[in-house]
Amino acid sequence: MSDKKSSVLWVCLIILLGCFSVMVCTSGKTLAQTSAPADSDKAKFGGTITVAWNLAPAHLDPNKSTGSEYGDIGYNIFEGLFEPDAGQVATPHLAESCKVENGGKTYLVTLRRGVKFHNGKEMIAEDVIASFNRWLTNNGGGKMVAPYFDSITQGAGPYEVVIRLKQLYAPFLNILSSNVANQKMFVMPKSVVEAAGDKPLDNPVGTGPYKLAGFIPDQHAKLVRFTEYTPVKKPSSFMAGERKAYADEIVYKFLPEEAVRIAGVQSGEFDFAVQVSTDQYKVLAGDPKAEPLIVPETMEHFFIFNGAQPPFNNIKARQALNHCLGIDAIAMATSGDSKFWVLDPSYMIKKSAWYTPDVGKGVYNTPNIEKARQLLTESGYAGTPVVILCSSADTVSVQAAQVAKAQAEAAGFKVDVQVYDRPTAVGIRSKKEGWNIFPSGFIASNPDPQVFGAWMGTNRWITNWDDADSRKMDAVFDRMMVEIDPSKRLDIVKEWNQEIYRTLPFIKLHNYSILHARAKRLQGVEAQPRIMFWNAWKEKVPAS
Amino acid sequence: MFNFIIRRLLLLIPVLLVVAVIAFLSTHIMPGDPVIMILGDFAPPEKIAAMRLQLGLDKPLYVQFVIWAQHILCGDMGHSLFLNQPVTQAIIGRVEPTLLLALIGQSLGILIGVPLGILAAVKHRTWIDQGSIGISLIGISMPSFWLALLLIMVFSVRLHILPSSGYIPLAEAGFGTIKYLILPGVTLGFMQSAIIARMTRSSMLDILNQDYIRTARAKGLSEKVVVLRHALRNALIPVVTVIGFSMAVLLGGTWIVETLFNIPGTGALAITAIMRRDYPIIQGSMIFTAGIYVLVNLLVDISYAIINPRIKYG
Amino acid sequence: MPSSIPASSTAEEACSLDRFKKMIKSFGKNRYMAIGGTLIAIFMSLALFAPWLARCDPLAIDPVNRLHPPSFAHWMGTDELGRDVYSRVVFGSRTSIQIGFLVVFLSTALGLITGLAAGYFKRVDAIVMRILDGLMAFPDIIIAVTLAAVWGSGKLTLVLAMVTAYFPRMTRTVRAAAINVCDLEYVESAKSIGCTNFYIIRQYILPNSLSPIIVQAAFIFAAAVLSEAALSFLGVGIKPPTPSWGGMVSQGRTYLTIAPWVIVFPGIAIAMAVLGLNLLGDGLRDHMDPRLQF
Amino acid sequence: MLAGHRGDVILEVSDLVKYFPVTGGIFSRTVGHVKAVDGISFFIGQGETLGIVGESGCGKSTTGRVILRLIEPTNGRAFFEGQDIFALKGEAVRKLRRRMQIIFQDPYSSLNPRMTVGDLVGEPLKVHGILNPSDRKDRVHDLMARVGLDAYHYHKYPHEFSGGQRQRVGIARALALNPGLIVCDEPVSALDVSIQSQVLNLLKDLQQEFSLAYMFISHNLAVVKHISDRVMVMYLGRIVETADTDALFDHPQHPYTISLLSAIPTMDPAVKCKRIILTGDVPSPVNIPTGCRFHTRCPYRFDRCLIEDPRFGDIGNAHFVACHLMEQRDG
Repeated sequence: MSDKKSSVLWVCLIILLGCFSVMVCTSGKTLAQTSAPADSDKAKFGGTITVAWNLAPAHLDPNKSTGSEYGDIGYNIFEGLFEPDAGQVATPHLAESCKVENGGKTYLVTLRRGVKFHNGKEMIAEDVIASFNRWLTNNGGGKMVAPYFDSITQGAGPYEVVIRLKQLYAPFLNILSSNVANQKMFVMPKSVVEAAGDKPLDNPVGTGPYKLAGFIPDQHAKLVRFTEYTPVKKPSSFMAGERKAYADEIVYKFLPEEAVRIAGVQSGEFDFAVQVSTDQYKVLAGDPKAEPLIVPETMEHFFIFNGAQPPFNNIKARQALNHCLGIDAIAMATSGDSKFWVLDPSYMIKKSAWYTPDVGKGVYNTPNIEKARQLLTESGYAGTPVVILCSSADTVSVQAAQVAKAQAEAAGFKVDVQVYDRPTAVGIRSKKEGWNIFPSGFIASNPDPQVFGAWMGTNRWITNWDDADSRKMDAVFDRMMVEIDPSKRLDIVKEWNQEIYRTLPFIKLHNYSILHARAKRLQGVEAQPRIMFWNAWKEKVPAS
Repeated sequence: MFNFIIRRLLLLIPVLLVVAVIAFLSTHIMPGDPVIMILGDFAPPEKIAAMRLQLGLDKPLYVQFVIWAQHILCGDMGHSLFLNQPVTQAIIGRVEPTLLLALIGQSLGILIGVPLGILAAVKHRTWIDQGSIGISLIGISMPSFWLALLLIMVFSVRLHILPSSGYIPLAEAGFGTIKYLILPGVTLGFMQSAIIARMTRSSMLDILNQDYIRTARAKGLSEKVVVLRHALRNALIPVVTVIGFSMAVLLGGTWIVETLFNIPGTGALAITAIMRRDYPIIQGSMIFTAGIYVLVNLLVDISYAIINPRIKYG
Repeated sequence: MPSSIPASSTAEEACSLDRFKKMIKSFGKNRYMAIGGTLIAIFMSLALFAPWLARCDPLAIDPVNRLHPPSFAHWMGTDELGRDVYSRVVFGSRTSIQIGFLVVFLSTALGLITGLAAGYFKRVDAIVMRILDGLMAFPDIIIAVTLAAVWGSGKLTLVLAMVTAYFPRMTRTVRAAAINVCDLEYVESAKSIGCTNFYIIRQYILPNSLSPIIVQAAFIFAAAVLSEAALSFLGVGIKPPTPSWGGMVSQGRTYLTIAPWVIVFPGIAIAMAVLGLNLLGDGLRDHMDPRLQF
Repeated sequence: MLAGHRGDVILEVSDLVKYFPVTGGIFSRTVGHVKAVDGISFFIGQGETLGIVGESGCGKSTTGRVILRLIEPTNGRAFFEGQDIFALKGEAVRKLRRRMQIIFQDPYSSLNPRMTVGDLVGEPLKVHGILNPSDRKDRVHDLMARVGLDAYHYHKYPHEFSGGQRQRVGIARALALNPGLIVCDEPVSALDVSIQSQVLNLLKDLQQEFSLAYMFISHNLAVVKHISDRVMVMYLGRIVETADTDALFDHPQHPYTISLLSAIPTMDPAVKCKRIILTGDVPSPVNIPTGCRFHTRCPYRFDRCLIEDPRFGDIGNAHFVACHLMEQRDG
């Protein structure tokens, strides 16, 4: 094959290689540059912060969905009576103060005065009561509280609310202020609440530093500064404290494709891009206009067993699988460089009051093929393939499942990794058969052990686990729920976590960091499990 | 001809009805539940049940079908489960960017593809031919998301000439809208030109070897006249088929390009609807695409008659 | 007279042998076909002898060595799970080529039957084309997701979904070409000597409509390999650990800037396979058209 | 039925009608007809050549194709070798093709470009299952030799030939099945003048050798004069005049025939001829004029022509004319 005739091949090859070299070139090029600190507070005001968001909500009513995308934008618009600070402690926010009486069963909440809603009206007790009642029946957090709840009434005057519980309920304030799964009780005007009823809000109105100016599903949400906002006069800490709306506008754009989010930050069109792969760290660190923002160890990954089906209705099989797993390898495969993950047996993060670092000894990350084989034989495993069910959108789970497959098969398991689009995966998961393991990530920075995602009690959520062990754990859990003495409660939490490690209804893997991309000119965004843009400002680019 | 068109348009009705029925059945056979998609992963079971009741998804399939069919026959395609919008409105609102994108992509494809194909056929077995085959093969074999990302890298990230994504409607931005459509348009146009160039070349070669072309050449007509007047017209039939078909595909929406560039078109709408099991939108999109196909096919058939007078429709 | 047919076999054999020799000869002359054939042969043998050609297990995970650039140990580098890209490309040829050819074969067969029938018999035309109008409304992804629900996801689902989505294109192409050919005088001439409809379709319409069909078939091959990528990514395609070029390209796109080799090599494999098939198609087309013989 | 009927008739056609429906409206109702052939009767004798002349669109090609059943007739009867050919169905139609063949006008487009000459000539034998392959090959070689093609042409493709050679292939193909009648649809009009006579002579020789009857359709009067025994002139789907070749060319009677003949350039200035230059276009075959359908262009028309359709009458010596002038002169 000589001369001209093979030139087609060459033309193709050359063009292909040309393309790649352009790609590689565009990816390289480093230009170190440090950003100058902002001069004065005044200079921080103005401008539009454009944010590339990964998931698109259908509406902006946090009460009507547990999806994080439904709440994240809402945090700018709505505020809670209490907000969590950096240590996940519920701090009064729209509330001025809170008195606990009646041995912990009555909460007397005094509201801040002069707080305006976006519709211009002042927030008073009836708004809080209406919001609370809607929250109770519509919100997942409200559902948790409902069994313990008795009544909510106006106290002395329009700035006081009294909440009575039927029995002691330790997590109450933590759930009210929770930053997980949109559990927080947001305060909205009574008229808005009544207009919406049990349907999603048409017209999101809150007290927050930004108000909604436009929302087109699947495209963007536009927020503008609420000029009559009345901030809390305390230093800012995570969601609590003072919120300053520096930017005139915040525009959230919904972009599911990671590469496009990053490209937008690099090109200067976006100021921030959420949730990019940790592998992109080097690219961002090397870009003169962008900067990586790591939120350390904020997520934890789990393998949830289907306790209704063999082999994992047998504790031996669960233990066998546990001894198959080398979690370092899984962490490395899913999160890359070790600066993005950590192995930690506790179900709560270090900063939390409920941190239990000394549980899981001899269980957590103890790969031992021999032991696994032996346990597997004892369990009477019949050799039917174990189905690890994944949603294709969740790359961490898909990759973790593939590593686990290799590890488990070495010990004699047969593993079938099944990846489906999210609705199909969720559909299969909601049934008692058809799957054995569901890998899932949860936010580790929880306000309360009750909110811990992987555990919801006997036969709850997806574990389908119902035996003597599970009921024993229910009992421990119930004790923990009503124990309001923090140190006694921590002991129960430890006991409960130990119990989990003994019975293994799920296996905890690693904690991992989340990487976001920030444009260098955007300052003041905190590396927190929730990304917020109040207190953030854009540097003015000097005309040059 | 007029009656032919009217007749074909009337035929549209049964086609759309069949499509609608298949659309209904296939969406409901699809696994996955819109309710969980709406309420999120950790929604309690009683909330899920309540939502199913509210959306009428608890009823047996045949009952849902009857209700749905009644609405469809009244021209009501329903209300999106997610978008707080009637289906018709949701789709119509997405047509503008898709239409513009299709037009830009297709015109680029034709402007590049047809001349390239003719050139390749005329210069058969020379380096020009080989080069154009090479380019068009790259166009075919390169995944569109790949090309799209490459264009973004070069024109947005490196050169800062064009926006990497987004869309502003004509009514707001006027001519400025084009800015947002260049990169996605080029992505589509490159693929289209590859397809069109290959089809043109192939069909042109066929025609150029026909005897009447030899006769025309023998008559001493200039090569330009032979190629452009005698050959091209006849070579266009299969090309028009390809153009017509791909136009229908483009108008139905190209979800990869639309998703990548965050263009709110019909393709992106359909794909997000599938990914969320927004049944009414999926069904509406299918009916919409079917309508587009039938209309485009009709146009293709009409253009056959114009290009090739031997084909007559009565 | 028809009774004398058995005596013919030797003559026929001699004739076919003759033709075969001619084909081999023209294969040598026709460089498109030679290059295309060689490329396809390479990929076929890649698929056939994958276990011997691959350097390691394509599924072996080695997270410590993830995203390593090409080196002597890993000729094409490693992917996000530390798997050897070269071995995955080699094994991926099995999935991708299988899917590509199955889809091309089935959709061409279906497209030929329906397209020829529609192009030749006016009465069939109206019915077939209206049904296809309806069918074409369904994007392959919807078909794939629906089929996956009924049969579970996998290769067969993928192939059937793509065939349903692509064969109408083939039908349209075949029909257009057939209508064009049907108008030519030699078809009337065939009728006038008493050829049956089936004979005319087989001997006249089909051979004279071949070139757009071959071009379209090559398109469908490319489209099948690529849309396997898209569908895999949406979770209705090949199950993840199994390597496939499309899947590798689509899953690797996150690493486009940081580890281009993850996507470049399967990308080149796709391009080369598509190129090979197209060249082979062009060659075949030239070979079958006596007017283009040298 | 027809005067001058000779004993050995191979094809007899009576009242042949072919209307092509013109559809319209949304539901394709027939709104009119193209009256391509509107009630014609004629016969062809064994071994005879009947020339059919007329302007394009007069229905001459349609007539040839209807006889071959390539187009279905609307009405009328036709007997070929005593067989009612319009009553034949399916397989019987195919059988009919063994005795009746056609040579097409354009040798460029009437041969399948993907078949070799050998295959093309042998194809009729093959599809009718005649002869085994080796005998067939011999027969094809015979046929090729007979039409003046060389043996080495066997493996060549049509595009490698000149027009005249291709037409020889077409002729060989038509001859392969030993037909009794060949419809020659303008067989030489696409050829160079120098080749035309070669092909015409070949056709004449073959006629002698195989005792063929020809229906020779042409608009070229010189060619028709050269080859035909009898000539039939058609205008707008009707026969206007039929006569033996000499009679027709020497004493044309119908104004239309006269106008056609007067258009032939003649070498002999002594030959006097009533020159008629026709004005206007041929009327549309959808809206055929009332009365004599030629009246719109006829220089001799009178009142009666506008109302009454002229009878197709014999004026002696099997010379038939459809014109009121003849009737007046006669009676």
